[in-house]
Amino acid sequence: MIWAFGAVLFWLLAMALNTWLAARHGASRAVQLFIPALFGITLLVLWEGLVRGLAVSPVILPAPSVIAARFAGALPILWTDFVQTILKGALSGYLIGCGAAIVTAIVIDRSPFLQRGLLPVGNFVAALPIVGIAPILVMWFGFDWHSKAAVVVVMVFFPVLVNMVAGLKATDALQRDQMATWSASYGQALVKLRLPAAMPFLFNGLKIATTLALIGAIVAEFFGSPTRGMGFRISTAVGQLDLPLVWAEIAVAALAGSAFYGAVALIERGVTFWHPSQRGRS
Amino acid sequence: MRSVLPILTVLAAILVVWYGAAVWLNSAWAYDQAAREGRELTLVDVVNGTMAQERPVLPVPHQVAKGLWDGVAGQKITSKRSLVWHGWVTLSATLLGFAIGTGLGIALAVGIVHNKAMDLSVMPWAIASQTIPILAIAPMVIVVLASLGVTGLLPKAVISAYLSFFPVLVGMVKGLRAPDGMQLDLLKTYNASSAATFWKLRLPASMPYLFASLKVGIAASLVGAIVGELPAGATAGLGARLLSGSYYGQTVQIWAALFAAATLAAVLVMVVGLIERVTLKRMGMAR
Amino acid sequence: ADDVKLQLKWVTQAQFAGYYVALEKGFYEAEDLNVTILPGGPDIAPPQVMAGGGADVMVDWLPSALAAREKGLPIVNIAQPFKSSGMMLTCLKETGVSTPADLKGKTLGVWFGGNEYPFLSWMNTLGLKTDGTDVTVLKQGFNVDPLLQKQAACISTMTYNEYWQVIDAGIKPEELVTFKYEDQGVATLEDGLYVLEANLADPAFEDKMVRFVRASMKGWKYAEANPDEAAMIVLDNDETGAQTETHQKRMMGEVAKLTAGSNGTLDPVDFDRTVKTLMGGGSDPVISAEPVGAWTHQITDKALN
Amino acid sequence: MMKDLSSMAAPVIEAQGVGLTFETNDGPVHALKDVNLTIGRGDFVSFIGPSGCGKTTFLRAIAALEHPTEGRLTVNGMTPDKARQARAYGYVFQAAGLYPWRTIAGNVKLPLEIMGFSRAEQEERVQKVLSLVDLEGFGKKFPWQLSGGMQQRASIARALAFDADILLMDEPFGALDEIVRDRLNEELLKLWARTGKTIGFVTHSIPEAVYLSTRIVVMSPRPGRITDVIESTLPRERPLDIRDTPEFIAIAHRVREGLRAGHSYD
Amino acid sequence: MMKDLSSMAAPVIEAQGVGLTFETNDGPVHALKDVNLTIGRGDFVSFIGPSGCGKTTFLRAIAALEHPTEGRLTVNGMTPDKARQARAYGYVFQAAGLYPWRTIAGNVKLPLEIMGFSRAEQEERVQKVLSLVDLEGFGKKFPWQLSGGMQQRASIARALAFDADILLMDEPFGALDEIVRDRLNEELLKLWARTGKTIGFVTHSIPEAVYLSTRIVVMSPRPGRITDVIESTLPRERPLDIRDTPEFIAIAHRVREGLRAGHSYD
Ligand SMILES: Nc1ncnc2c1ncn2[C@@H]1O[C@H](COP(=O)(O)OP(=O)(O)OP(=O)(O)O)[C@@H](O)[C@H]1O
Ligand SMILES: Nc1ncnc2c1ncn2[C@@H]1O[C@H](COP(=O)(O)OP(=O)(O)OP(=O)(O)O)[C@@H](O)[C@H]1O
Ligand SMILES: Cc1ncc(C[n+]2csc(CCO)c2C)c(N)n1
Ligand SMILES: [Mg+2]
Ligand SMILES: [Mg+2]
Repeated sequence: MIWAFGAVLFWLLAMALNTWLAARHGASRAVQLFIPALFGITLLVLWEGLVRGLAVSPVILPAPSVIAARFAGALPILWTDFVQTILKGALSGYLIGCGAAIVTAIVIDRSPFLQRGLLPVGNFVAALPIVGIAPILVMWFGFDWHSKAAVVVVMVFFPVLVNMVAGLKATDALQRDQMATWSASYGQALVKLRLPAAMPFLFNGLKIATTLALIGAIVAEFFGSPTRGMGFRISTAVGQLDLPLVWAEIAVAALAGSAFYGAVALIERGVTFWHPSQRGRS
Repeated sequence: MRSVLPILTVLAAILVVWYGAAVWLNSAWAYDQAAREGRELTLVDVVNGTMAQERPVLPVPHQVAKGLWDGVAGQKITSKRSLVWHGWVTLSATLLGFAIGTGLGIALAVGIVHNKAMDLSVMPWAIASQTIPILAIAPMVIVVLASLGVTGLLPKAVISAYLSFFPVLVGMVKGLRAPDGMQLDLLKTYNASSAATFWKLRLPASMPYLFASLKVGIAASLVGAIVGELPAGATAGLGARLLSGSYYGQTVQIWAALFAAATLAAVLVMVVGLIERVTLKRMGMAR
Repeated sequence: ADDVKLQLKWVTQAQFAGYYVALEKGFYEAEDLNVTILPGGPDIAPPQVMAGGGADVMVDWLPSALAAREKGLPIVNIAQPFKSSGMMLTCLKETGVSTPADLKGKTLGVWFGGNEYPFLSWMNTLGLKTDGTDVTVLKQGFNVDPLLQKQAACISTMTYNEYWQVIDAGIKPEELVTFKYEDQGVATLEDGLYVLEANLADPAFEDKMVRFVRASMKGWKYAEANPDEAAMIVLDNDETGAQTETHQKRMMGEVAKLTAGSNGTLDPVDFDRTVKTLMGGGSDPVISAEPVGAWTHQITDKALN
Repeated sequence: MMKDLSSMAAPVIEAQGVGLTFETNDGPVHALKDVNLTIGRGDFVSFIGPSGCGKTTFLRAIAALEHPTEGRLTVNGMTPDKARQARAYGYVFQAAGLYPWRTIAGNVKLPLEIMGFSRAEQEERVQKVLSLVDLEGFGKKFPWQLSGGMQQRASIARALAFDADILLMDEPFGALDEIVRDRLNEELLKLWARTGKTIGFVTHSIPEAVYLSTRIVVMSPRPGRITDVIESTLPRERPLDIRDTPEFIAIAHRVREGLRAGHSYD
Repeated sequence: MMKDLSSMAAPVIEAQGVGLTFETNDGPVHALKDVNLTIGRGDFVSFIGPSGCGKTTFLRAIAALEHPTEGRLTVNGMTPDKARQARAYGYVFQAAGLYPWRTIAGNVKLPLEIMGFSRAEQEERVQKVLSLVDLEGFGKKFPWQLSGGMQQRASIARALAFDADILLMDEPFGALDEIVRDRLNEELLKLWARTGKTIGFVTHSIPEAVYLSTRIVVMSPRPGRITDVIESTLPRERPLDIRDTPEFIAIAHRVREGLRAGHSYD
């Protein structure tokens, strides 16, 4: 019990500190890194404290310290799985899926007919639950990372397509009128106006797609895989009640996912520096 | 209504590709079977053979349609074989989860926009939370909640909420920050309270963003409810149908359940879209 | 009546017919028990459910139960309705497999999650490495597609379930080669009843389990004697509506062969053989030490005598 | 400075050595430098100067929308922030900035809702100010259905709907034709005479500045600073044809000279 | 109509009975009605009229950005759409409308890129027009770092960077002070004299209209129609002090009267 109370106390103190810091020194770069870090540490302390304090069975929820120890002990396994699932499955699927979506958006952009036809059907396909698609794609593309990449392609394609199509329409009337008075060709208006104006929307889609890509690659491994990969490890480790290993893999997923998201957000900041949402925080 | 013809065209194109792919993918099995029985196959035999397999690699559209029809109209809707019954089970968890997720997403967004500490600390962790493979922790969520005495609809709804809160959060944060500098400056000169700024400026300005993310959110809710059904004992619901179809290699059943789920999602998204149009029209924002 | 929650290892099917028969035929009621049967599935780890208090007793395979014990969840086998193992490796003859020696260089589908150890142990005895040099191992999904699509030369099947799916798909028995783990000497105990060790000390719980095991075995013996009726009872209890009558009737017939030799009492010889198999499983054994106190006759002795 | 003495009686806005620098990607931009100015209660002060000289920036600093990086700026003896909390300001921005989801009437009503006027009074005031800017009958339209000048007038109506002590107007009549502009100039003078508000007014029109103001502040660019403050000797009561008097023309001439001096290429 | 005869020689823009109605949710808005006008090659035509009278709409119709619902409108004998494809227009919009992702120089360069000027010529022209509007040194800044008037000047530079036959300008100098405005007026006249462009110019300033134009079109609102077309008798060569001549004042007076007549409340 002392653990639980201690953790809750720590939580309250840390939150108070964070609130104070944000109000006082919110603009400083160090504080902007410190606050989320402290928040994360607080979550971990709370978790550790509650698990210990309430004597939660380790086969239901292991404490962070136990997970960290397992993480350190299983580095080679985690690395193999990371390469298999994230570098091979998720990343290649992400690049293919997003690339195809962008190209498709530009292609159908000229045809309102295709847009009106494709987008509703696309929304329908996007709503197909991954747990239904994954086994089918594993059946089609085999057990190795190719089928995982295929699942990722299916998952990221439509969010990116929808955002890109919306982005290509996002120019305001005045900007379009200017292009019209210069009698810009379709291609010129596309390159000089509509693609730049679409970037904030596109990146919206690309950011959503990062988390989807990870989830897709991992979950697809539940439905058949070689004997490596994060999804493989998670599903087999659950069967062996090796929960610390499960959570170590989850930690890898969360770290890789956040890094992936952060990288895309960084590129976004560079590309759409002019957008009011980016200008506010320079 | 102008969309009917384009949609039909696209659908027709998909059907053609689908039939073609089905013949191509299923023919291997037809040839194998013929070889095992020592028969020769003509092209017509192959095509016919690929259209009526028990466990095709890719069922042809009319097989799926028949599966759907049997599931929807061929049963009493209270029957366990009725897709309407399973759809209803999934829908109820979806709606509850959507309500929880939307509420949580909006509440967090409001907090983030108004509180700098929350802004800095919540967002990175909300993003991290979405990179956790839900299928991996769904069983644990179910077990943990069960050990707390929570069973039935709620655990599924919690998983569904977990998936739907994020799009709502992201969209709402963006929407609540959509007002430009001048719009905010105007209220500053009135010394408007942050409550007034919220109700009179931020909230109305966020409406288009809110609805965009609600559409993503409700589809995510449905996926969450289906995922939640897998470890919940795989008893009833479209998720259970998908999984049991998968155990027994009943491809047609999988595809029928898949289409039922996607149709349900499409209907839900359409309902949100309808509410959106009415709301934006009343706000004068639909041009 | 006393409440008992039973967690199954897999979805509702004739593999668990005894329990459904006992429920429907009123055997549990006669013992003053109010039994709830919770179906399982690939995403459910029954020991975890028990640890979370979601179930009083579970059906599990011994490897998985022993692994849980090592991971700090003390569970104990209280009864063993299945005498023999139904797991086997089923191969397409056309891939050139007819004896275990032919497996070299082939791709094999294996169930993981605790069920891979008999396989690894077997490969160990055959001297085949499973890291891709001698055989390529796939984590097989839940159906027999890898065999039908020729993605694997052999896949794991149960005598009572997946094997028949292969047959139903249109492949003739003579086109298949099967290796039963039972025959290869690496069989492990399947489908036993397990409870938490701590609960056994409670006389009220013990009494409840005694009545439960007694009624369950009555159900099993009834199902063996009336396989078709038992299959129909299972079918009625399947909420997904995915099962078919022919498949369940045939499954019941096969399951009856596996339960046939058991009155519910665990045979320590079988237990020791399982442990030997598990500890011989190559480089990364599921259990590292000889388990102690992982089974008891405390319940069956009272229930069956 | 002598010319500031006249308003020393009741200083409403006091700037002492105010400077304001924006940090941008390619170095700092000095928008204001060493600005000294005192505005008394009931003054009507016009700001005139080449584009980019910091007029908007100074008005924004008064309203606490920007914060000076140097010097001291007080409003009613308190910081601009405090004054804003006391709801001292009515502000007309350089661009109309109407909320697109509110009708014209709804936009004008907005500050009234925020300041807690009764519903009946809201209605009454909205009608009054809309007719003042000649927009009766357009209350139910949405902003994008109006021409540029009409939007600008709606935004003026919005700032006049409530009774702020200090009215800050950034080129409010820039998009209006001469006739409407004359009429609104007259209305503004009447309002000022009636209410005794303190008004800060940015304009590019020299006649407008001379016609309206008690004092005209001439600014020069890069860095923005005050080059001349001209006290108007015109009477408070000003018919439109005062613009043809020699006195008027003399003041206008001095302003034009001041302005010209601020332009590098002259 | 007699006064149109003068330009009959080479009509560039011809409007015959042009009407334009916007359909809005609460009924149609008649923005233009029965507009007849002929603009000859090399004419400088100003449009003046109360806000909301349809000036912007008419300019947009000439540039094929709106399409008349009635009547006939031709440009160089073809439809406005065809003329646009022939790159006949330079258009300065009422709002600056700079692209936020391009620097000021990049914005000015944009039409040059589109029209396929060589890189060297692009650079040269950008420098020239930026210094024309007094923005040298601001080429590397982004639009949001400039004041309202500076943005407006950048947008003028953009329209002048290439050699369109027809220049359409919608209140281009509205946000500029008198000195800059005078200077740009002079520059515009020089440019016009040098190139013989046909210019359509919307303004709210009567002196500006008189100073610049060969003809002044006075419009009245709801529905927007032409109430008067005034031929300027001023010589083509116009020093700034021509504004003090009796001839100038007489024309200005006539414009003012026409404008006043269009205002209901006079
Ligand atoms: N947010 C900003 N970031 C960087 N520089 C700015 C910013 N706002 C204004 N400036 C610079 O400050 C100077 C003064 O700008 P300000 O808007 O006050 O001019 P102004 O006198 O109102 O001009 P105008 O008559 O054209 O509206 C300009 O040089 C402008 O480029
Ligand atoms: N998109 C539109 N939808 C509906 N009505 C419009 C639209 N655009 C303009 N109008 C209406 O048409 C009329 C003429 O507008 P226009 O913009 O041409 O006026 P203007 O003469 O340019 O005025 P200003 O001097 O204020 O810019 C106005 O009454 C306006 O409300
Ligand atoms: C993830 C996972 N995959 C396969 C099995 C093996 N298995 C045990 S019982 C059963 C049903 C028999 O038809 C099967 C397939 C498992 N336990 N867990
Ligand atoms: Mg300004
Ligand atoms: Mg206009």
